[in-house]
Amino acid sequence: MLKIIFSVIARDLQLAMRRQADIVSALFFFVIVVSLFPLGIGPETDLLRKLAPGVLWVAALLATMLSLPRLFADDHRDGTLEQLALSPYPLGLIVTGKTIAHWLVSGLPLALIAPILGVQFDLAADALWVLTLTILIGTPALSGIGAIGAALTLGLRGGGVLLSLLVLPLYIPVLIFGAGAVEATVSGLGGDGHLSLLAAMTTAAIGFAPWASAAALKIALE
Amino acid sequence: MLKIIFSVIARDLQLAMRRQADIVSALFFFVIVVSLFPLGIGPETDLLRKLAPGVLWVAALLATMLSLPRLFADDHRDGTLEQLALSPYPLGLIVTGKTIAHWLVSGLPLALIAPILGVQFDLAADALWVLTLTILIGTPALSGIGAIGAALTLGLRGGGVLLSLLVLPLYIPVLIFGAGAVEATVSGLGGDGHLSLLAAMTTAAIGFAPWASAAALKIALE
Amino acid sequence: MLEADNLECLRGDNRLFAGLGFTLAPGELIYLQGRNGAGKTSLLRMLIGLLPPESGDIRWQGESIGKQRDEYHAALCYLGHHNAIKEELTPLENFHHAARFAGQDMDEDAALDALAQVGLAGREDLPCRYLSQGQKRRVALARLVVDRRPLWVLDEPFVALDVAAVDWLAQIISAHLQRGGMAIMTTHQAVEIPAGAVRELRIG
Amino acid sequence: MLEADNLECLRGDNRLFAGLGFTLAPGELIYLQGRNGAGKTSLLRMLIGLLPPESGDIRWQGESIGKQRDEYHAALCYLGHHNAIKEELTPLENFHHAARFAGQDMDEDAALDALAQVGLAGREDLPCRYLSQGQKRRVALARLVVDRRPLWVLDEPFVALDVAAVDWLAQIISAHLQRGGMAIMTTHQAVEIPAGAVRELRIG
Amino acid sequence: MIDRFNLYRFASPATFYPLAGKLIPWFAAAGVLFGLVGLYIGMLVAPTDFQQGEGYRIIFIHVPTSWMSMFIYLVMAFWAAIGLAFNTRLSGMMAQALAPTGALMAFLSLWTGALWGKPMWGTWWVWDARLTSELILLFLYIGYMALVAAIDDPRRADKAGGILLLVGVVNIPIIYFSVKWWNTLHQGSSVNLTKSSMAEIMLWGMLLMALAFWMYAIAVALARVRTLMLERERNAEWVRKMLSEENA
Amino acid sequence: MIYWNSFADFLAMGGYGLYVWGSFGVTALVMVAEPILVARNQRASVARLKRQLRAEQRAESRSPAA
Ligand code: HEM
Ligand SMILES: Nc1ncnc2c1ncn2[C@@H]1O[C@H](COP(=O)(O)OP(=O)(O)OP(=O)(O)O)[C@@H](O)[C@H]1O
Ligand SMILES: Nc1ncnc2c1ncn2[C@@H]1O[C@H](COP(=O)(O)OP(=O)(O)OP(=O)(O)O)[C@@H](O)[C@H]1O
Ligand SMILES: [Mg+2]
Ligand SMILES: [Mg+2]
Repeated sequence: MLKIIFSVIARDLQLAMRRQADIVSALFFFVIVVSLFPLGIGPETDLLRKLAPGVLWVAALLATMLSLPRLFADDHRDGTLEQLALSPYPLGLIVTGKTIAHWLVSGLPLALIAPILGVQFDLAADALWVLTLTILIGTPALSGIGAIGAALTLGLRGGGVLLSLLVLPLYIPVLIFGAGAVEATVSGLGGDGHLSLLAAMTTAAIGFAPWASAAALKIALE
Repeated sequence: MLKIIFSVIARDLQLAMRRQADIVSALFFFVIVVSLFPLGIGPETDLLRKLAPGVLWVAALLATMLSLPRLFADDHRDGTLEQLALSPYPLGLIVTGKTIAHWLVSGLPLALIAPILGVQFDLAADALWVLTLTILIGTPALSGIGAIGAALTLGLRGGGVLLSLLVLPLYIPVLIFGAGAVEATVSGLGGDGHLSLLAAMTTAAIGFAPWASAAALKIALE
Repeated sequence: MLEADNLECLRGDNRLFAGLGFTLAPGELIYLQGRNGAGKTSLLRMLIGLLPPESGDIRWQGESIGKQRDEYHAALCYLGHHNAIKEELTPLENFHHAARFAGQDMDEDAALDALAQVGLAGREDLPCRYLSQGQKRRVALARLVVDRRPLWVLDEPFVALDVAAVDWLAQIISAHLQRGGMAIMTTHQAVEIPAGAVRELRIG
Repeated sequence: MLEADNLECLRGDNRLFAGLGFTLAPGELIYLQGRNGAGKTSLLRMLIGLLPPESGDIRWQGESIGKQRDEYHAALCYLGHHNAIKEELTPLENFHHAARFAGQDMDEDAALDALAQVGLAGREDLPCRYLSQGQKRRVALARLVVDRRPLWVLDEPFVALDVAAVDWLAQIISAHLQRGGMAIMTTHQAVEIPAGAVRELRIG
Repeated sequence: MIDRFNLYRFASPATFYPLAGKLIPWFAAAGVLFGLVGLYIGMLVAPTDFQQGEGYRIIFIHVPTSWMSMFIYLVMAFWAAIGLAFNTRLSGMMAQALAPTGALMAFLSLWTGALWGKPMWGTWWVWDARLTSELILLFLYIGYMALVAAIDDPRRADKAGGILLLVGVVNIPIIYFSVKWWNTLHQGSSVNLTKSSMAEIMLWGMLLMALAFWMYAIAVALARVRTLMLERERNAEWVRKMLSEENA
Repeated sequence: MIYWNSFADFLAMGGYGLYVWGSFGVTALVMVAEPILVARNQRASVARLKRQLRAEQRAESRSPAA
């Protein structure tokens, strides 16, 4: 059980390392989108501080989303996905591995760099900490839900835009609780409630989403 | 000269009509991103009004950007791009046609729907008008610059994210003047200066960018 | 033993075949023939359970394959039109991952041995991107050297191979049949399999 | 007259060919041969100016093709591995667009006529997505019926065609040569071109 | 005629590779020397700044890195233009070899600037024109490196990267002025880069440090271009000969 | 000649020690790391190319001179 998950993670990480561009690009997309907002809105520190959680979260969401189309597409094109579907392990476990690898490559780096970007928005230390925490807890849910969308749109024309169309509505709860936790902290209300809801959603997504993705993949392979 | 441009525009529009998904998705992405912000930031009207120009502009920019990867990719895959490169007209003219068609499909609809979204952010009538105008004037520059990025990343692994990495920094002046014009109007300073700079940038982009794209396309075809 | 009963295949508006049935016993090879687009790949994908047949039934050891997916997959080795290798990884890495996903862990020596057998000695550490088409195919085929699963499903395995490699692969398939394995394969080339009971099946 | 002098082609680390030269005069056909991966497609792409040669020179009517790009393109008709048709558009629309991009406007009747000649009568208004592989190839070939440009460069034009269509295309090429046209083509099939001076060129 | 011949000889990898190898130690030594003297003057001799206290000493890194980050981009664009115009092999490699150093300089400029801003302005970061354009410059570097890394064929990579560099270099002034406009129109500049007339000794320290960074960048870029050259020309006669000679 | 009174003063940088040394430290780190990385890449390249060359020569010498 665990072994196949680890094998998949190891392979996907190895691939990401070989390609390099993969990791760096999702991260820099995040950085760039976040940096665009002050440019669009103006440099007033007070205003920016208020926006920070929302902007960072929306950017994290978009960055994750943009890396989704390739989650299964490469394996699909070169026939690896067929082989994975034919392995004697449940496809859901394999998708779990791929989802975790996706998060390690596209979610975790966001959490690591978020504090630096938060500083650009002049966030206080505790808010920075909560922000990092929410992104750390929330992005696995984004990867999990996103995997379902990626599996559903695998091999379709215009799949990329279709994928965002499918996935964004499902991302909204994560966004609301993620940004909400930071705002609550900034305004002194305490973000614990939000955080535990976020954690609950992530747990549910990680447990449930891979099986939905696996079902969708089987359809895509027909 | 003009004839070949019109032929290219006519064909691309015909294709977009046949596919439908193309037009609808860019528009929907725009709408969804704009609607995410109030969710991420909270419902305070004053705050939202201040944000409106920036958010709408960043969303327009992202929506345009997401439709870029397919600008040349389809023609590349099925061999049409080679035929276009071999036609007895300068490739720059053909790219001009494709850029204009891209704008008609992905920029113009944004300008048309922007006032409605602006109302959601409680913008005043004159600001709405300037907002629409800036998006109308600014998006052609986005299409033009974006075409360079699309041509440079044509056929590359992970092209989509790479494309955004290349193109977003170059979009920044458009964003600043676009959002700046609206903000200046809102704050009563008058956005004429910004608007004329925006128009100048668009003119330059439309005139110059297709030739850079054409050069990049020739490299991609080697 | 693999049995197919009364299979029907619809793609879009076309009925590719209907009423197709056969039995594949240990030591037997079915040689699937038909023009391009006749439905050979579609049939193979039905047999491995990726494409549900419009009607009809496929049984492995007497039981429908849908009801014992994981067990069936553990008994099955499929090689498709695509090589299922990653261009960024080396042959050795690709081989390891493939073995692991098939549930068979492999020590370094056995892996190097298999790669040497398919003529990739000296290229184990070169990213597959730099390999030729035929060498890429060989990386995928290296799995067959060590594979002991009873049922092989091979879709045009000889494509892109040179003459020596075709002979080598025919030997490998023969050995598999002599061990009591089963195989079903398609190919447009005429290839002689030296041992085992070879049967032709024509569709379309 | 097309002249190539001392051409050299490098792809990645491989030198595909070097010192290759030939002259193609009106009424002549060069039949390019070589194994897969020998560099045939690469050579054709050099000749049409899409791939700059590592060294060597290509001249059209005595002048280097790099210096007269637009004029050269106006004299050149290229048909590659890909059909360059849009699946969403009908054969008629595809044909019109292709003609327009080549700088040749076409009235409706001439277009319908050309499509009928390639056996697509009755399918002019069906999106190409629904056409068979061979019919898609025919949509691309329909251009040759009306094309009067002197130089044809054809990369495996016979692929996916049935016997009747192969004969028809051979006739079309002969007619082109008899009109004083030039052609250079590759193919793995053995096809007899009834008229014109046919020469073989082998690479790799 | 003789000039031309020499230039081409110089630009050919077979000649340039050993030449670069010989030059690197000299540039490195010059860099260390200038750096030590600059640091000595800047850190030990120069007096304090009456407005900023000792914090101003960051200037001895901040300004040289800022200059280098902009200058290296210009040099890369120059090589790109040469490469696109004359199709020389060396120029693309030069541009590629400079990029990581340029990106590092941009990063260091941002880093030291942020560390300077905290004590001086009370914040790590403001969206000021100069700062913002430096950030965008860093993105341009990264975009260039990502593009070049994504293209397998080095000649294609050179050309595509060259186009990007030229487009970018046209944009840098536009970006700078747009940000400046946006910023100053919007609100009175809350930030004043203090332009205290520097003591002569400080100026000397800064110039020496700038020279040191310059030498450093040249040395590193030359070293990197050697690696690139070796990889690209691995099948060329001179590389094979050199490798087998070193073997013996 | 030397401006500082004591080494401790020098380290404290008039209260700006963290910022000044933060800047200099990271810069020094980067400027030491980059040349090391470049040199390592160069050595790795040379080693790999040599290995490939040797392998090729061995293959050539083994193949029958046809
Ligand atoms: C992250 C923050 C910063 C960035 C990205 C940045 C960027 C730059 C750049 C690009 C330059 C060179 C521009 C030119 O020479 O015209 C520069 C120069 C300079 N910066 Fe900064 N800077 C930052 C923070 C600061 C701070 C906080 C101060 C001082 C309070 C400062 C003081 C200076 C000075 C004095 C120069 C030299 C100006 C000249 O020679 O004209 N910078 N900086
Ligand atoms: N969605 C679809 N709509 C209509 N027809 C389809 C669809 N999908 C597949 N087909 C048809 O089904 C057939 C699939 O054939 P298959 O791939 O099984 O052929 P094959 O015998 O393996 O051919 P080859 O020898 O070329 O590999 C083709 O004729 C194809 O046109
Ligand atoms: N970037 C590259 N790096 C290394 N080798 C390459 C690269 N691009 C192409 N090649 C090689 O160059 C050759 C290209 O051959 P080309 O497509 O011209 O062959 P062909 O004669 O047309 O073959 P076919 O008969 O299959 O169409 C192949 O051997 C391929 O492996
Ligand atoms: Mg098949
Ligand atoms: Mg070919």
